[in-house]
Amino acid sequence: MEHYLFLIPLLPLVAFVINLLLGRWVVKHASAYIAQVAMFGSWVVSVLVFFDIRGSSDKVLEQHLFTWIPSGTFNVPVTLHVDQLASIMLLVVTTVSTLVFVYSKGYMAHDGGFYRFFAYLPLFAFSMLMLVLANNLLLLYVFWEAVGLCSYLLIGFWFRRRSANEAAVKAFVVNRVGDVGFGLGIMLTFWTFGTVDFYGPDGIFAKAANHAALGVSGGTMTAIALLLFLGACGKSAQFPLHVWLPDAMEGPTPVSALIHAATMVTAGVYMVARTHPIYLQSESALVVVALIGAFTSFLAATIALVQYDLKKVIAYSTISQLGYMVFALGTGAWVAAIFHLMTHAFFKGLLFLGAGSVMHGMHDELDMRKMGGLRKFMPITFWTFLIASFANAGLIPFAGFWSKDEAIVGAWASASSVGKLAAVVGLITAFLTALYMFRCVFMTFFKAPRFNPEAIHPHESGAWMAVPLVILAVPAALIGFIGFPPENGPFQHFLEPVFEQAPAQTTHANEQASLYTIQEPATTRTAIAAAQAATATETHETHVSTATTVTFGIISTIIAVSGIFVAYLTYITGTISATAIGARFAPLYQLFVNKWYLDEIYHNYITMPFYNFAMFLWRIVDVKIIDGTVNGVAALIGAISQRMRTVQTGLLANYALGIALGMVIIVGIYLAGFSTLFR
Amino acid sequence: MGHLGVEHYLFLSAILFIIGLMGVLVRRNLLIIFMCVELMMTAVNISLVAFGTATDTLNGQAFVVFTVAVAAAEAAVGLGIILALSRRGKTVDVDDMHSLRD
Amino acid sequence: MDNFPILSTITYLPLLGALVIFFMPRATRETSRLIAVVASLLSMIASFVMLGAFKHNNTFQFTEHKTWLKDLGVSYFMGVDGIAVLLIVLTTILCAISIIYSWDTINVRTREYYIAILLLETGMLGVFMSLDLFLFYIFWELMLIPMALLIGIWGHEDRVYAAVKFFLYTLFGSLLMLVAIVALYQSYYNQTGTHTLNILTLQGGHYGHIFQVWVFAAFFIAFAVKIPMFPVHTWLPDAHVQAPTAGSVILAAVMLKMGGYGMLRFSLPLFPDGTNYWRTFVIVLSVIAIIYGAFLSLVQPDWKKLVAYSSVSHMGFVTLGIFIHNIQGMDGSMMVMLAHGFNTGALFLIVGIAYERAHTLRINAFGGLATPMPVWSAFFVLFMFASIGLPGLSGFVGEFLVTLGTWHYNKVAAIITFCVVIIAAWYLLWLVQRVVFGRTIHQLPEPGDAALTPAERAQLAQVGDHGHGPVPTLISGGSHDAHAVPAEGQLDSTNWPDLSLKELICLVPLAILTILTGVYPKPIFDIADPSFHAVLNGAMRVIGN
Amino acid sequence: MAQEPMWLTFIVAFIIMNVLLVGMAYTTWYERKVLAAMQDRLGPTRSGPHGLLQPLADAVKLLGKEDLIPAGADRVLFFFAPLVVFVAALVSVAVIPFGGTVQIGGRAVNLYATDLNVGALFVLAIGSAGVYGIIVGAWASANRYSLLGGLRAAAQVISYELVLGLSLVGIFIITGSLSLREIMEQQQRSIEIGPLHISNWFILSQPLAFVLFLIAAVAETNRAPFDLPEAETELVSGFHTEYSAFRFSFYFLGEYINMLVVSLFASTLFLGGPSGPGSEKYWGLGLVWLFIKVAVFMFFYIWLRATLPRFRFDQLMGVAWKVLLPLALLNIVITAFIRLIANGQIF
Amino acid sequence: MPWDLIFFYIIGAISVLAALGMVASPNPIHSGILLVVCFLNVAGIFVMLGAEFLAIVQVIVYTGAILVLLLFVLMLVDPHELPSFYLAQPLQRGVGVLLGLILLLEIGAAIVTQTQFGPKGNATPANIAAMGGNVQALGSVLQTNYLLAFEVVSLVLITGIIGAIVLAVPERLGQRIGTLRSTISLGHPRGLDHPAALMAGPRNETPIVTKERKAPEPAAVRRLVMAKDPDDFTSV
Repeated sequence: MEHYLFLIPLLPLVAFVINLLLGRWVVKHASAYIAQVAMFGSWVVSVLVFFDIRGSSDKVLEQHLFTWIPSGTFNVPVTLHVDQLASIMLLVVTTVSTLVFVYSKGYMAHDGGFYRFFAYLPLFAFSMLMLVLANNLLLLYVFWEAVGLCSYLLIGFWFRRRSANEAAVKAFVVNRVGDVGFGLGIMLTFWTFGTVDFYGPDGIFAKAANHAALGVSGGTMTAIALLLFLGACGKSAQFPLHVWLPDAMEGPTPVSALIHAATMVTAGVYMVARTHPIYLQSESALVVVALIGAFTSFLAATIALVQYDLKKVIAYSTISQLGYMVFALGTGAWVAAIFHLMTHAFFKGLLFLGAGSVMHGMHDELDMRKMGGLRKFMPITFWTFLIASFANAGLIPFAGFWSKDEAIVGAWASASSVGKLAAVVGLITAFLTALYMFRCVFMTFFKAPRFNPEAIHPHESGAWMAVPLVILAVPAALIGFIGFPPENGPFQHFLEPVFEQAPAQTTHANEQASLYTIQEPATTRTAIAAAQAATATETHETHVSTATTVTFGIISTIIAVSGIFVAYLTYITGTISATAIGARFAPLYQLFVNKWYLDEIYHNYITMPFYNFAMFLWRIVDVKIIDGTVNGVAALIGAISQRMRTVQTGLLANYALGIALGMVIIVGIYLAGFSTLFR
Repeated sequence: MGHLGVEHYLFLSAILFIIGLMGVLVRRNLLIIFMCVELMMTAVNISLVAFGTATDTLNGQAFVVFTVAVAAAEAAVGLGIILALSRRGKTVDVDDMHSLRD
Repeated sequence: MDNFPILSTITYLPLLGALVIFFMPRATRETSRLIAVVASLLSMIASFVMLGAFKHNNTFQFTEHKTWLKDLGVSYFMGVDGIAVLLIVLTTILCAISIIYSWDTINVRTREYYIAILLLETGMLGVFMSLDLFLFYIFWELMLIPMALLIGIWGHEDRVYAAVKFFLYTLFGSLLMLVAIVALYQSYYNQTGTHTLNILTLQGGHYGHIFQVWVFAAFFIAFAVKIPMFPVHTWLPDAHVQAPTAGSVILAAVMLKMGGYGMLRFSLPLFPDGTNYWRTFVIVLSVIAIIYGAFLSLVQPDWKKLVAYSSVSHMGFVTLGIFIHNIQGMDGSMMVMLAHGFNTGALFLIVGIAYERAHTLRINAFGGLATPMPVWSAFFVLFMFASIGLPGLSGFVGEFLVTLGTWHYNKVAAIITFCVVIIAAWYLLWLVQRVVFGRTIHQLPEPGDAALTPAERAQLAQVGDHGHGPVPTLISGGSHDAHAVPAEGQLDSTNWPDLSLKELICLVPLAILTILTGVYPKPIFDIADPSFHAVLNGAMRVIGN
Repeated sequence: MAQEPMWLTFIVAFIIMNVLLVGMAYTTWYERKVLAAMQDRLGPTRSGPHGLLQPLADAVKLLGKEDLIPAGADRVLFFFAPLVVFVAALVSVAVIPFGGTVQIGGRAVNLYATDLNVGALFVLAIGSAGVYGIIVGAWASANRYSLLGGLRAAAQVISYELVLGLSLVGIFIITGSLSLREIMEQQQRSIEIGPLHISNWFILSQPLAFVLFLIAAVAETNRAPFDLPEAETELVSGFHTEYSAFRFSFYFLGEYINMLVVSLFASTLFLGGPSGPGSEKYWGLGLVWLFIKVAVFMFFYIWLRATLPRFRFDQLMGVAWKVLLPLALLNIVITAFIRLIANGQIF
Repeated sequence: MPWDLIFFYIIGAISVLAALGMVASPNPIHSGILLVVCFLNVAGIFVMLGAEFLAIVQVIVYTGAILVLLLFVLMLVDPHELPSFYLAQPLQRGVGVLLGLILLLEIGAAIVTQTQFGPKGNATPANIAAMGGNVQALGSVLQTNYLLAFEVVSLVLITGIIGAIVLAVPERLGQRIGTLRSTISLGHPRGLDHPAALMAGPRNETPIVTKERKAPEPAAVRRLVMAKDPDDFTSV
């Protein structure tokens, strides 16, 4: 299978090139099909690769394409490397992409820059796939930024909107801040380990493992880990660098669905997961990661609670869920994080697509206060949105419950000091998530419509949009079971080889039936059901006793249900008045509405100082000091020569006098200096 | 009384030279100035010849031949200029001649 | 084939073209530009042939050695190594493109214009090829005059000030260099008794520490002015703003590399002690230059000035790379030089194209050019991302390598240098936002736009929902007459033509090169690496074939 | 050139001076006689036989006349000017050799006052110094006509002095020395051309120089065709218009002495001075020959005065600068070439 | 009795007094003549120094030619044009005198301090006499060591002549001589006595018509006697 690896990224790239160059004149509307076909092809190859890898426990596929930078010892090859983690990511990315491509065909049907959209999307897919396939840190970095480029292009798609473009610039610059951290991390790794390759005997991971032997101090390891994490924060919108994600909603909804929910934002999590051997070497790094993750999830949840813009709510919920994944990573629950990543990709994608179809129906109206009672108008959207909300809230049968619960359990039971704290925060955030998700559901789909029916006629979206919704609903509901029973489900076993040194998981399960839901033909769905049924009972000791998992399961269900109930009380029955609570906790409410004043802080304390310093540099240093001196010297010379002119009086006598004076002086000098007069 | 050494000649030439110089500085009549210049030239000639004979070489005298030639040429041109100046109606007073300045 | 004087052909083809035009007093615009294009294209092709025939080792190849002034020890000694080959190819390509670009943009004194550009090309090529200090200095001065003329005659408003400033700055530097050359010449003579200015033999002499420090300083100032480095850079923005498009393309793309090349060819090999002595000073200056250039580009209201200051920042990377003294730094500096050549050259072409239509360089005079000129905007975005240093395009490789090298030398400098990349992204993206994206005068504000100003909201309301209302009066004071250049507002760019064929011919090769060097820079490394290794460990260079 | 005691030189000099004064007096007589003869009249006859005492009579008249000084005149300069002319004329005779060194009364006596090795130039120098007498005299008499006469004299003398000097260069090239005694001796030697034994006078080898010298000499002494400075018709009597009696006599004497000196100078240079057949043996015969030559020259002066009309001033200047000077230079070049060929330096 | 010393003091005193007289005398002619006296004495000094040729040259060239010319010009300039004797800028002149005195003292000091001379040459009086006197010796030195200088000096003299012609001779006079068709014109005002006879001025100059000629000159402009049209004075 190694030889066909290059096909995965190549197909979207080809689609991008065709659509970009020929899109405007030749291809026009056909560009959608080209993109979709390419994506589907890439999905098929990914599935084949998955099955190939699933075949043997620690099978790794690698394909070297060409050498990129052969500069002395810094040799960067372009090689594709697929292991279990990568194959899962491939599957997630390609699946969601294909669905979003289909959805976008409907959504962007009558938009001016149609071909341009379907050029940028495959470019994004290509970069994301290459990012996942990269076998060394620098290549990862290259496509890390390429993905940032695509998000810039797609956010700023409707370039006539000033806000869209500002959001795009903001996204790119904030990402760039993260990337700088990432870049510096790469440099540090290179100079400490002498190479940027992950795998292989002299790869980073091998050397990291026995870094003490190599004389590399713990501090350096922490520094590398933290720098890389800074990059992850930038990309996965964690606390300091999360400000760009809410603004990214300016872009078209499919973009938000694909990029800002499923794939790009998870790149950070993937990167941390991929480089976990480095993180394992430094406890403090892991603590930081966990704390950031926890805090971000709580922060985002609070803000999401008070948002009225449908897409903004979902965006903040993404940040919150990403927070979960990050603190799962931070506490060593690698597999839980990836599991949550996968489940989140599906139900969050569904949420966004749902929001997209709502927008479509409501003539691009997003303010929930102007919606209501859309249940009757768009049943499919409603039901799929409801399933996704349940999943997001983490209700028992749905995917969200399993992964989120496992993350919390993993955090609770982990050896890391902040594990317990993270778990508690996780639970609180779970409650808030349930609350705001169902606030959003109740406000949009229930109660009486708050828009005037003549102007806006909400209608169910077309087939192109509805079908992907339904398809996505299935994994959103059922994907959780591949991680059942918690801790040693088929999913965990599949990922074991990647994280085998992981302290948390020491079990060694035998192969089990496949565990993936495969879209499209119903037959595949039945295969999944069969797989679940045949959960092998194997003996493996897990440090987490089934008792704790069961208790946590019960706790989180209770929390989820109570969250939904509270939302029901406030928005359906009106027993709790949201405005009253807002009024009582006014300062807190204002804090949340203004997004914890972070945007203002950044603007006033980072952007403006730089801008003013630049203005100072230009106005004062460049114009006044440097140019000033240059022109000053010229003026000075002019002035001096003007004064010298007056010496020429024109009178012959003066000149004669001058000559005589000269004679006197010369003879004087001779006498004083050279003659024997004074000696 | 001491015999006639080279210093005597040098003193004489120095005195004549200074007189010539003072003439140039003091007098305002261009012609007188011209004469004073000639006097200064001769004073220099004396010292040249004096040094020549003191060192028993003829270089001094050869040099004087050339200075005399130059003085003659200078006199010709100088007088020409003075004539041209005075023909333009101006006086020969040195102080009025500053038209070149502005 | 090996003894065919390929180097002289490349150098003197443009000169031949210039002479042909010169000896056709009644040459019309068409004939002279045709000759110029043919001459520069031939020279380019010859340089490609040379590139092909270049063997990847650290020797000087295609050398031509004829004694010129025997008793002065001056010889007509030309040769190229890895570094020079690349820069020569860059020069010929850029010159060809700029000559093609001035196909229809220059229509006053065209004959002299083409003669000046061809002379300039010969001067630059000569600088890269000459291995004899005397010859080097002649070419170094030769290229100065046509450039000053280009700025001085065909420039914009106060071009004379810019030309004079440019001329004086560079002349000041080169005079110091002349003194240094003479000092070197004399000290070598004192040591070995032979008069020579041939670089390879000069490298053999061993010069005292103090001597090296001072002579290095003199050479350094000449190159620093040319690069330009921080304190002596103020001529660059003026020169660029006033220069005609072709002139500023060549100035930016090639002439700024002279300084870097000079350091690699003369300062490092000849004065190792001098280099060590001044290393920290130069590195500090380069880092300042990088930061300073980036910050200043952030606030420039004038488009060309913005790009000029950004090249100050990029060239800071070059000097940083050179003086880091490890292979990554050196390779990085060469990559930055090439990348900067393509990107900034292209950016100036793009600015020139915009100037042809708008006749002003004020950034806020533009806006929403994506609508009337989509292809132009696409190229502009591409080159903007290249010069930001987006991986996959040429800018990134160089900058990353230089920073990587700097990290090895001093962590703080590396961090600062790499952080400047954020500011670079900021000002360039902001530039693109103000110029390309956004709306033209006659376009309606988008209803969904969250950042609408109250005026725009009022106008939107007045237009009403159906969105096809009467064309609104101009909001921001733009005037209908495209040619009248209002001091303030945005120009009416609705009927600005998109890229013409000529402009495409100029931009497409640069785009291809940028992408190529970004994606697959290996050949460049293969060519340049051996020479850099030689420069690094001060190996005695020997003549190849 | 024996070093003789000082007093002997004084005696010889005194004798020469007196001979000169007497000679001058009788030149006036000689001139009036010859002039008259040329104009077919008798000339002075009443004062002594054939008017021989006429000069004495003139002298008495001049001394007797009233000696007046013009009102605006510059008294000091007016007094000194004629003296300068007279003294200058006399002094230049010092270098003219009247013969070699002869034994008189057992003592070697050289028949010349002194022998400067710049003799010839000395005569020229004194001639040019003499000009001052005229100029200052003209200026001092505060009369416009005399001033113009003086200026003309100055211009004339300067121009012709140049020609005079250059024409002699030919001789200096041949003799190689400037001292007149040397030149005289070189002309004693006789050269045999075939049967003839002619003494090697320079007039034979330098004919062009001789002609130029004569013309310049006439102009130098303001005589005959070149007597513009005291052109009677235009300027009354030129620079010495205001001079009367005694002071006028100095000018008058000066002029005639100049004529004598110039003719002596010419005969020494070109006609070998006191040389003539038989002069080697008897120095007296040499003097006689010299006297005859001078007489011939004097006759030539007078003859000129009698026949040629006066030059116009610009013609006078034109002739000097545009005709005589080039010829003199030509002569120098030719003699120099001949001298080089003679020395064998060229072929 | 050291005759040479006595002679030296006499001649020296005369020349110094003459020089002082020349500088101090109000009447330029007197100063001219005093200068002649001074130069003659200097010639005497030259003779005492053994340089007979130079003495003669001094007499012929300086007194014979230059000073004659000078007196020539002095006489041409009407006396009443001469500037008043008394000094225009006393301060400046005062400083001049002071400087002169200081210089005199300095040079005196310099002479007294007896700087050493260069190497003795070989032109001792004995050799000179052997060569036949100062003139021959000087002649030989001039023609050998200083031949180049000799030639160059001739050039200087030629330029002097041309300079004098160009400056002093007004065109009009040139024409009247009839031989000289055109002279180097420095743009001097060109008088025109009768339009027919005289050819037009240099190509680009418009001939001055007779009307102009008769224009009465403003009284303030005082003119040089000689430079005027000689026809006013001589009837020839």
